[in-house]
Amino acid sequence: MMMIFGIPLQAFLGQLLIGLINGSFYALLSLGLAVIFGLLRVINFAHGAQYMLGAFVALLLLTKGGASYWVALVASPIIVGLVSAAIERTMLSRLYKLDHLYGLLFTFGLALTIEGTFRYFFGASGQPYPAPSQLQGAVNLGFMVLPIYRGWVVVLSMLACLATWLLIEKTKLGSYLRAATENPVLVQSFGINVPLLLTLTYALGAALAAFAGVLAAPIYQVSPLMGTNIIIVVFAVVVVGGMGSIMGAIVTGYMLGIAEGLTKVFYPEASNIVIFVIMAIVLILRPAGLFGKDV
Amino acid sequence: EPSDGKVKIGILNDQSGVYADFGGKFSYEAAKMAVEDYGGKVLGVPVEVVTADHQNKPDIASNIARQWYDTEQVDTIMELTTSSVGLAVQALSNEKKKITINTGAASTDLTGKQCTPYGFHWVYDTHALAVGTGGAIVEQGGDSWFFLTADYAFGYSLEENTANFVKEKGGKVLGAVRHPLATTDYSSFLLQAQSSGAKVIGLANAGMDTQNAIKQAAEFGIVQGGQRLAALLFTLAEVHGLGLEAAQGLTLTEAFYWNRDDESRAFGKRFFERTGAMPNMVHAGTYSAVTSYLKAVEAAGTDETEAVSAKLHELPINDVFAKGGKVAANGRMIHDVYLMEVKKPGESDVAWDYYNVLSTIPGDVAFMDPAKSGCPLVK
Amino acid sequence: MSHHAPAVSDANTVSAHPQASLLRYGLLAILLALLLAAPFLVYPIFVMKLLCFALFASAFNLLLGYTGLLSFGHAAFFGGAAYFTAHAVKEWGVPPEIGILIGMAGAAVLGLLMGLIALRRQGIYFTMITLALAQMFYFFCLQASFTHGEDGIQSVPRGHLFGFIDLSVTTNMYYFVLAAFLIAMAVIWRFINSPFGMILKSIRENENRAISLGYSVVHYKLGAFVMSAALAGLAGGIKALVFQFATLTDVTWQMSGEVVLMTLLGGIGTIIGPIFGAGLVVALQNFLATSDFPVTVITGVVFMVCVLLFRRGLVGEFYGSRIGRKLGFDHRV
Amino acid sequence: MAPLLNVAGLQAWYGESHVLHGVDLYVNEGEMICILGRNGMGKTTTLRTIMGILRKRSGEITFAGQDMMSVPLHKSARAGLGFVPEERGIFATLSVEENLMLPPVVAKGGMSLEEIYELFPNLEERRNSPGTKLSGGEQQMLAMARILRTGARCLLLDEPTEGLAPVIIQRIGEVLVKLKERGMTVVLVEQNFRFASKIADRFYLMDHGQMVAEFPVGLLPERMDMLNKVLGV
Amino acid sequence: MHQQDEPRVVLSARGLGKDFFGFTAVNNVDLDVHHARIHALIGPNGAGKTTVFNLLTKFLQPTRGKITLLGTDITNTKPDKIARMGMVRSFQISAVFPHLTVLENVRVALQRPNELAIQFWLPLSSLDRLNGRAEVLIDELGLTPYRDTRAADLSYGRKRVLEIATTLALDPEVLLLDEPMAGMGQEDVRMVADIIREVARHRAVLMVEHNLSVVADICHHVTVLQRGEIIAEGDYATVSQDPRVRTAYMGTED
Ligand SMILES: Nc1ncnc2c1ncn2[C@@H]1O[C@H](COP(=O)(O)OP(=O)(O)OP(=O)(O)O)[C@@H](O)[C@H]1O
Ligand SMILES: Nc1ncnc2c1ncn2[C@@H]1O[C@H](COP(=O)(O)OP(=O)(O)OP(=O)(O)O)[C@@H](O)[C@H]1O
Ligand SMILES: CC(C)C[C@H](N)C(=O)O
Ligand SMILES: [Mg+2]
Ligand SMILES: [Mg+2]
Repeated sequence: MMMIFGIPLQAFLGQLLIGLINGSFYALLSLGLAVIFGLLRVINFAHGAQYMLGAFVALLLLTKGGASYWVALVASPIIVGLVSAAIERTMLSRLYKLDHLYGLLFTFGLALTIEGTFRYFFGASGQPYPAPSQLQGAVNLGFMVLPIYRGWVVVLSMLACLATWLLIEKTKLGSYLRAATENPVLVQSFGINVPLLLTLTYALGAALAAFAGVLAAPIYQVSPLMGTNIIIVVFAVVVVGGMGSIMGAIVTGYMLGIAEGLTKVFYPEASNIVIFVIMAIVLILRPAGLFGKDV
Repeated sequence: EPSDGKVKIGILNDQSGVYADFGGKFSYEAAKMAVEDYGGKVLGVPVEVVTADHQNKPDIASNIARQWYDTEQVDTIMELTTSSVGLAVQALSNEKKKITINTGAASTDLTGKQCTPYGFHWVYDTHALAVGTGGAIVEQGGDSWFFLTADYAFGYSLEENTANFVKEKGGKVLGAVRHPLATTDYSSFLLQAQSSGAKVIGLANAGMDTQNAIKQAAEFGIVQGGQRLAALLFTLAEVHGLGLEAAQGLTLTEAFYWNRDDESRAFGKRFFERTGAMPNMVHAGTYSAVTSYLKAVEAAGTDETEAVSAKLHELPINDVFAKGGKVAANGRMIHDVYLMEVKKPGESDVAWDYYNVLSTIPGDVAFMDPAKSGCPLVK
Repeated sequence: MSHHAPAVSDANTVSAHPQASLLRYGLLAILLALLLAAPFLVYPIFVMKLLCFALFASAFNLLLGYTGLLSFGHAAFFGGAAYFTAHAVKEWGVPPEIGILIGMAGAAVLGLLMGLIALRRQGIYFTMITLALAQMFYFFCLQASFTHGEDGIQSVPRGHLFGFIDLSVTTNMYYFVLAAFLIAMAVIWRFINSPFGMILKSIRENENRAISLGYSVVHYKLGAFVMSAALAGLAGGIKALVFQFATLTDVTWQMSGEVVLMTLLGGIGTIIGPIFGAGLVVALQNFLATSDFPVTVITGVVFMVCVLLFRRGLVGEFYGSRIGRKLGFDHRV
Repeated sequence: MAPLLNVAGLQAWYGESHVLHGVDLYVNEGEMICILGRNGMGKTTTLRTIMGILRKRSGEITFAGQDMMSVPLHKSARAGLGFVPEERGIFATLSVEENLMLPPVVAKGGMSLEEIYELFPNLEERRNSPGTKLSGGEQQMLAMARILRTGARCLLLDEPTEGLAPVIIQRIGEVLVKLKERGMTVVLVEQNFRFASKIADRFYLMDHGQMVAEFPVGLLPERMDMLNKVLGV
Repeated sequence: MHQQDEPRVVLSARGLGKDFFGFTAVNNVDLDVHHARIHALIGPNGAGKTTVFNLLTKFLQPTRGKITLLGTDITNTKPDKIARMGMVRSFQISAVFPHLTVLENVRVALQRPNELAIQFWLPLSSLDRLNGRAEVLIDELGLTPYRDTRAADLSYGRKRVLEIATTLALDPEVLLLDEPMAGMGQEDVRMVADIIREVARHRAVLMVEHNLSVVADICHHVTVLQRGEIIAEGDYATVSQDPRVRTAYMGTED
């Protein structure tokens, strides 16, 4: 058997692939966070809750309405996006004119509330959500058995990341949004309906989280705690990537997913901490993060 | 006669976390049911049950316990799922001279190094699980093991107990990997277990963690690949949560099964009417613990700790949960436990009928010899 | 948090009303009397818990309210110190006062390390970095053997203060905690109402200008950060002795969030605000712990309502209200 | 003919503090007026209130026959008002060219990109640099250029020459004159009296939130004494 | 009449240069700033004047060149250290402490040279001994009516005046003023000009200013920058006749 760094090659490749799969979730989630942060300057602490909501909506659509995975994949982000838009409109939007920290505090409270409520009604344990029949089964790659569904996750997340990136960086919309972040009143005086724009952005970010949630449901089960468990790691990803950098969020998401996967092979005890260690090192060397601009 | 005109029992456990299904609110129901069945009164004073969620945090648990004792005249605390909580509350209660009956935690330390004169361990422990599940699987030829262990005291203790047992029986342990509590993604751990080539992958974790690990093992074709999973701590509640499709064929150890005999079925049915779920060993064990406590109070003629404790040690336990159970000097309640196999979906015709009972493990085999437990109270 | 943070309120402005300072001293005296009598009126452990959190929130407020730095990682200092104190007292057998000093020193060192990294960025970036670093510390605590992982350090002996005051007697413990609390509050008060505090305030307002006036901004911020960490450590160390426990709960990010809530609820940048905020949150948790309703939902809602409607917090809103202003409190926002 | 912009009894507040105490002014189509006044008298506030940025206000504002008091801010620009703020408002996260292209074109007749670059060659040279990395004066040019693109028919300019080199001021003066010839209406707030005196048609003098004098350019020599007293010119 | 000190070089730069991602903002600038002299730095917008300020005060690190302040090489010194050595700047875009009152703004500056900065054990009232000096400055700059007004509530022009007061409070050896009069009314321009002239009797002043009448009026020496390079130097009369300066900067009228 071929060995690499003292472990069998096949195990190494397997872990690499697993890392990529986890990285897909990091990338999608940190992308949504970066969109919201980059444009609204709000650290969306509720992102984990929105991710969880995405999964729950899919589950409820299935159990209560019999809607399939494919329906949920489209409907759940839309529903969560609408709900988030309503929250933005009625509450969050009042905070933009204040210091950015109030946005963070508000969404922190929001996250606690949503998660607490779901925990109250659904308990803490995970509820199974089946992968769609078209994507069930596994392929044997030789070095590992890859569940088809996980392969699908990688592909779909990459597509979603690409589409979002194009939308924000390559259209005029992006420059409106960035300008509105800095001086909403002025942009509005140019004749642009800024409040609407910001609402849409927040909804987009939340919808991305919900989309990740639906993708995650068949893999991780649907549980009220699923967001809490992942959100802090995703924060670290965003910091490493350079906060607000869309590209940074995407690339770093995949990279850190892989780094974490490999740590699980070489030194499993550190797998929890590795992302934070990388973060500390990056911050010492490049305070603005890998892709961040010095602000 | 009871000191303050009433007897108050506290049920303290996880009601919202990873182990909420394991005991949770239904344990409180079980306790209330026991009190009602007892007539609601002991020695002529009313019996009250209070409950709280400790969120698996020993500090929260001790604070609640302390407050219960100091300001709310609680006489005894039971359930105490999670070993860290169990040990903490047991130590505090000892300081406050109060009785605890643990029906939810696993660690043998409760009646070992850290035993106390007023602490009782009622339902199961890691030793019983190792003997039951570990023993059965080695006997069936599963003689090389790889452990997937929850990264904290309970996981270590379960892994260690099982590993010892496997080795004793001539099996070998190829390795172990530790995962943090409440992990959602086991893929990379499972991959490691897979490439170890072990015949059995021992899941030394509990609750949602075990459910997730089992589900994901199926996805990665671990069982088709010829390896076998051993869920070392798994109860009816988790089987139900996972669904028979995914759980079928698992071997596990429980101290109670509702579909065991008529008495247990009747009990199960009444419990189901209150909760919508059939009881697992923790629920039935809590029922038993409350009943036994009340009997001991009755027998002692007081709720004074020393006297009740003596009666608890003295009286045999004969109820729906345990037949001929007895409490050893270290506080361990010794009773029979059962080795089960989870049915295939087709085999189960009644709702919640999930097990085939493979064998009964007698109490003195399942539980550690008190003399060897390391408990200083045993001379 | 630049210019929207409420400015220091009870500092340095001469009150319009002569009776204002009288009133303030009167209130202080009543508060003090209540605290002295508290163990005979209420459950002493509860009051001690409240004092620990009040101190923690005040330490945190020193940073947020007066330096404009929002740290989302203060649990590391609070919980870290609890571990250090508990370990020193239980494993090394040091007397409680030394144990607490060890906890404080440990928190200060942690604060220094964390500050050196996090203070390289500003605003919300700083916040995120403190959060992530604290999370790193959390995982460290989860893995390190001396913390005993999920079990925590249990049954920590309270010991004898100065060798002869038996702290296992609840009343003794209470007055010890009260004394520590009062001393710490006095230190905080002096700190913010000092020339140093004035510089901190101006840095918060316009950092570049402060640099151009010749202030080495990073050192000032670091000074405040370490001070705040050490005081948070004091609170954590005391808590470990009161509850005879040190566990992971105190190093989680939720704990960091909780202290923000307390401060926000009471009033950022007011001296007594965090004390009230802590009191309210602790009481609420106490009340809800035994009820059916999940604490987090209430906490979350309180958080949102506060941010949306009572940004100045209870005390801040009072100062800013008609009555408050009549009484001569000044709250410049 | 009714004036293009008419303001009557305009009052405005910053929070509790009452800043405008009944401002009256009008501007005819194609006219350029200039508001003079010492620091802190409310000139900027007047512009901000007309534009609709400061919303705690009362009184009357009509623009092109439309009542502007109830028009939301993002519709002011659509109505044809263009505002160049005193603090310039250049966006750091946008490049110079993005800054320039940011405001949507609201009507025909705005300047093209080429014309703008011809007018302000610095901007062309630095077009890919982040907006706020421009020098102070370049930022001022950008703020102005940005609005010239949109085809606004009435410009509200708050001290457009501040921080500019004399050559550029001269050039801006020429541009404004040319725009006026094309029918553009301008409300100018200026401290640079010399500059204003050369291009404005009519002057207002502002003092403590009110207009205290109004006169056409022709009467300027007669009013010099008064201006001297108030402004120290 | 005040005595004017003897001029001597206090700040000098040699071969100063700064590149931003391939764009050269400042190139090969030599500068000597003298004690008791007002030195103007003028030039078209974007010529690199503010950048030179940023380089001299080390808010930017020079790509090339050497800077000497009072005989010490400060090419690698931190900005706050430079301020403590006696060179203080003002900002082109106003820089005050918005939530502090005018008096407090000035006092913050006075605190440092008076060793009242890190004393976290002293009461706030210990700062009251700075009030006298602060009030004198406030009065000189005509801000007395606003002594207790928050800086945020001042109009733009007065904020600039306040900033100058704060800068002067440090009593620096070398004063760098970036367009101190921009946005000020005529009255204030005159007042500030007088103050600068007064201050410069015992200090060195380097200022960027587009108001040429002020430059002509008070500056002893003028350096003209264009595209990052010096194109002319000398007193105002000389410089203003230079045809290159006229086309690049002044335009056809004067
Ligand atoms: N954001 C604000 N909050 C409170 N008061 C303000 C605010 N902005 C300006 N003011 C006050 O309003 C009054 C008018 O200010 P304004 O900016 O309109 O003056 P201005 O005439 O434009 O002066 P300048 O020539 O200095 O720009 C001043 O007294 C100022 O102090
Ligand atoms: N940080 C930076 N990054 C990139 N380019 C910069 C940066 N700072 C300045 N520049 C560029 O360098 C040139 C010089 O700018 P500077 O601010 O020094 O001009 P200035 O002479 O002060 O002009 P003004 O009179 O308009 O204030 C400008 O073209 C500007 O765009
Ligand atoms: C199933 C679990 C509640 C076991 C628990 N983790 C313990 O430590 O005992
Ligand atoms: Mg103005
Ligand atoms: Mg400049």
